[in-house]
Amino acid sequence: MSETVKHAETTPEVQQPWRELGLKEDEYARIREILGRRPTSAELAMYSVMWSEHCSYKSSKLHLAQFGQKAPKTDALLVGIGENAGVVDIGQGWAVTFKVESHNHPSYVEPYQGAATGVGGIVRDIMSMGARPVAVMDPLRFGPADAEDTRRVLPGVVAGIGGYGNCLGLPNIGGEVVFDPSYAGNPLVNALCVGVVRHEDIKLAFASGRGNLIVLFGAATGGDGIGGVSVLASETFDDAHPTKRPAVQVGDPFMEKVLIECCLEVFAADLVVGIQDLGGAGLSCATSELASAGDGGMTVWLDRVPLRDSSLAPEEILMSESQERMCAVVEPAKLDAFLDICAKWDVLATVIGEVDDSGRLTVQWHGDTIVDVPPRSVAHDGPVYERPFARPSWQDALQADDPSSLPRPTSGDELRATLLQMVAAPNLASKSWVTDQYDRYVLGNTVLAQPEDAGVIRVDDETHLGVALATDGNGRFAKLDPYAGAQLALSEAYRNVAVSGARPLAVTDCLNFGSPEDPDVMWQFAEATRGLADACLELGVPVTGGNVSFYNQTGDAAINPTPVVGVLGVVADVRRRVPIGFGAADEVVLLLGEARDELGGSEWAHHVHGHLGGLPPRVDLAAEKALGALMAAAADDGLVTAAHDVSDGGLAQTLVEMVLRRGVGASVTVDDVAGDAFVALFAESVARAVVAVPADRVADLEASASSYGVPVTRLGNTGGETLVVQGVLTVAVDELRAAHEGTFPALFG
Amino acid sequence: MARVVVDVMLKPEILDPQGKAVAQALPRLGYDGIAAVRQGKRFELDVVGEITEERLAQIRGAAETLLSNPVIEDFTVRVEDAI
Amino acid sequence: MARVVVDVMLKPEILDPQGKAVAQALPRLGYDGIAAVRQGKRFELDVVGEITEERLAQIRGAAETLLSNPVIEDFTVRVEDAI
Amino acid sequence: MRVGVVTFPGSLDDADARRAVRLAGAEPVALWHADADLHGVDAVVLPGGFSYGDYLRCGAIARFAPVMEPLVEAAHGGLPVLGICNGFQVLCESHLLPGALIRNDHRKFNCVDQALVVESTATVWTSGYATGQRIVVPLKNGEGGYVADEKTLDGLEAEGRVVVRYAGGNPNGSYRDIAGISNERGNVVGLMPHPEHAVEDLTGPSTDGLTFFTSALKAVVGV
Ligand SMILES: Nc1ncnc2c1ncn2[C@@H]1O[C@H](COP(=O)(O)OP(=O)(O)O)[C@@H](O)[C@H]1O
Ligand SMILES: [Mg+2]
Repeated sequence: MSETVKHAETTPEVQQPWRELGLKEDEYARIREILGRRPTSAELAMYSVMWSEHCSYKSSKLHLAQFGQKAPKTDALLVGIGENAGVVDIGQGWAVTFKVESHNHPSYVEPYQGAATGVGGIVRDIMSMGARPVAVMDPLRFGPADAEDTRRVLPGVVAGIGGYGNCLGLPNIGGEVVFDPSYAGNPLVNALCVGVVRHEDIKLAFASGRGNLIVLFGAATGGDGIGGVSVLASETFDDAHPTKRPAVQVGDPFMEKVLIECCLEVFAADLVVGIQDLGGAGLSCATSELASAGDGGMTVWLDRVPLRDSSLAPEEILMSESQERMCAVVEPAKLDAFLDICAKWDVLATVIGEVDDSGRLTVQWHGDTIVDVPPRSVAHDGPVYERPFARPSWQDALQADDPSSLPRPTSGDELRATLLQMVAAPNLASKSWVTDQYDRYVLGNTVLAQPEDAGVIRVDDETHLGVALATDGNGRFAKLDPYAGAQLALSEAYRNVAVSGARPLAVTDCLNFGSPEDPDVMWQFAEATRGLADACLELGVPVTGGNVSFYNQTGDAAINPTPVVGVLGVVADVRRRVPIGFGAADEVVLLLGEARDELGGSEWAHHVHGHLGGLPPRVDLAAEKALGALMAAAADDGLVTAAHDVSDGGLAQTLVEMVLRRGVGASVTVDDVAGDAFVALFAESVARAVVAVPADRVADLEASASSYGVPVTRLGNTGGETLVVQGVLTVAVDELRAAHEGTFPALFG
Repeated sequence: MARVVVDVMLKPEILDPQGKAVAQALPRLGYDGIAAVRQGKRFELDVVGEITEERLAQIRGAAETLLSNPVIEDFTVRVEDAI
Repeated sequence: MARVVVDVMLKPEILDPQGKAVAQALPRLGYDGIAAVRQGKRFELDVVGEITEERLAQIRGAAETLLSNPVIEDFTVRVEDAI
Repeated sequence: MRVGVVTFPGSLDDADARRAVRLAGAEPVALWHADADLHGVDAVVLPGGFSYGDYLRCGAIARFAPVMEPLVEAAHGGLPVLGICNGFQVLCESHLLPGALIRNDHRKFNCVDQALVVESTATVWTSGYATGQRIVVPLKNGEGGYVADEKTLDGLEAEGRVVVRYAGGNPNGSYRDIAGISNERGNVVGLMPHPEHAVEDLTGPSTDGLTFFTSALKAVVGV
């Protein structure tokens, strides 16, 4: 039997393993104060997981508040930060919800299942807003491409993301694959999902209405992800605690697929009052959040929860992170209809609780009360830390070590060799080995997907309304200057969305950092959040939600600070989307924006010299905004047939990718781009894009560019089977392709 | 030549969606009385030469590193017979 | 309760990409002397009650119609032990 | 013409198949796996996806769905049936088509724009193509390797029942580059590539796939 509240009341002196559960002394004291007695073992379990870094954001909360405080004025935000995911109005009664989340550590332990369940989790977040998930993306970071461990982790992660996402029937429309030694032992597996919903169908996670029922539906509950709590469960019981608890969670994508269909039918029939996914902290989180967002209280009969493993103790059931489960709040009169739909999809559904007006969350176990708490105290009133932070002692030296002393290629032969070396670099090489393992066609609404700048999804067949999404994040830039680095991540994602012909609307972010207990890391975090919030304000795109992942480090060595930023844009007519590839010969190739001698943190310095130092490219949000406005107008007017932003690898990489996409060559001159050919080709200055324009529209584009204040440089023309940089180098398209596409197969088979 | 069989099964505490799907399909086809199904892998290795203790130890090594994923799976190795 | 094991293997004449991949990976990891590898499936069925000839015949039926595809696979059924 | 599209739990491309049917000028009818009735449709598409998670074997569990009973009977009677990807696997498991689909030889899921050659136009679903016509449609699967014994393969070739073959390289180890086959009568066709994903310029690599659906429409309605 589990410990009852009564028992806890009469035995205040019992020693409890709060420290083993990760609570601090003052936190435990606060729990006792809130309850006016010592917690039961089940209560202790609940508080300990809900007050963990992962669930309570105790180290990051203060900093994240800026996203709200500095939020730009916008009418587009229908649901902001704090819900399962933000919801953005895209017009015509449509809204979209999107969010990126991390599943880093589990993916290191068991790459396939870790990544798979990462996708599963973020998809449920989107479903809990009442939306139909329509696409996923996967920003990934690994150690060096040729490291033994990367060969273990990357194929497993990719197969897991594909295995789960493909089986759900969600097109994968983009992501990132980045290698850097700092991620060895700490790969980053972030997953983004986007969903679509009509305004009137948006659902929120709250349990209101006395007498309404709490229905748990989906998979049965097993002992997944409850390592810590098992300690507690075994301490509390006299009988030895029997079965082992699984070290990793295994996903069942088929279960999740039927869960999606089941939810959509339930939503369509208007059968739920509120809905909540079960993710981290399982039922503890779902019940306390539902109850505290509602207007009363809630009673849960925990013994009714269907179990996969009958040996689970109540503490463990409360904590279990078994996948593919949801919780709904259903009016009694609608229960039968709800259960019928679940039965149709073969989805297990059980009434496990009821909304009441007690103002308390109580949990019953075979007639005994084992939890009796104010729900808010569990879900929202967790501890908040003001972690100390300080600019690292090494930051100045790092910034002083700029790349100007690195030997640069000068002759045509050297530049040609550098170009071929760069297009084959793991960070710049073709990612098809990865993306060909993902279904990008399913649902039939994918207008653009990898390797395009942004993924574009049609939302409405009739009106051609659509959305565009891109994610970016450059850990090297953020290491050099976390404030600027976060802004550059936003800047790049914003640009990717804009050049595809979309109007950027809103932001989600996944902040991947080392230990917040290290003042250096905490400074990086503080700077990055401040930078991102400031830039969002300036670009007019609010942060709608996201995720923080701390403790990505091995020993004292933290990963490069890696804010991954996802930008969502709206495309009024997806038929006007702009692809990256040159499509026809004899079109004019133009560069929009300005190049500077900016190579700090560049892919060239990294790949050719293994160098990281100096300052990242200068942030120029005004120029980014102007470029975005110009591109939107150009797409509307059909002025450009192709557009591709300039980022990692510089102009050279942009041109190569535009040529390779459809095998249409180009001949350009870079004489007017920058002082010398090397800087012109490899500098990574922001707010730039290359466009292809039919000859008779060049004047229109130039006029438009000048009205937006965007500098234009004529580069040359499309056509032929080579990429020619006049007076510098000539490479056949086939040779470029071999270099660009050979890297991943050679590394990963 | 001898045959060595390596059976690899998910650890009992790990969810087995495949086994679950089979277990649910059986009664629909009229096969009742099966309480649970677990689905795993069976490897048949044709080993050249005689099976010595040393060879077997080697094969156990391969089973642990390549044929199974020790994080979620258990395995057994046994000599089937000469072929 | 008793356990019945159904082993399902691809017919010898059908290409087995997974077995082939394992066979190729083994020498790379330093495991030599393995002439061929085939990878198949192992099902563990927990059967309620006693195993009669009739039950076994039923399970063979399930193995033939559901657990294996006779076009490409062979199967064997055996009673492992009481559990 | 009314074309039924069956949804099994885990079907994914059912909505796409219905869209393709609509774009071809026919009326799509959603059929549910648990419904033992074809609702009088004039043809049926078994769509792609992961029916029952593709656990056990692709198509193995779906084959026993209630809807399959009338479907198999009707197919023997000449009802046009198109099985795409998972649908092809279901048709093989149901023995409406010979052979089986196994794990790709490279053991990875593979999503690519695939070139195909239409080898047989003597089926309900391919009559609108020219023999030897090269088309490009998406291919996306983990278990798309077509296998059968030599005798079966020789028989298929001799009877002109290889409907589409992979061109420009074999993507998955399929015997004799076979991408799709038909039954003797030519009313039942199964293929791994996805013609329903190549029906609009906006969302597909081509519109080459549409002809599968217009062919059937023509065969049934005679327009
Ligand atoms: N893990 C991944 N999953 C899906 N798509 C990816 C992944 N990695 C890269 N891509 C896609 O490959 C293309 C090139 O990636 P990248 O060079 O990072 O783009 P960009 O520089 O425009 O941000 C983009 O379309 C991107 O979405
Ligand atoms: Mg880009």
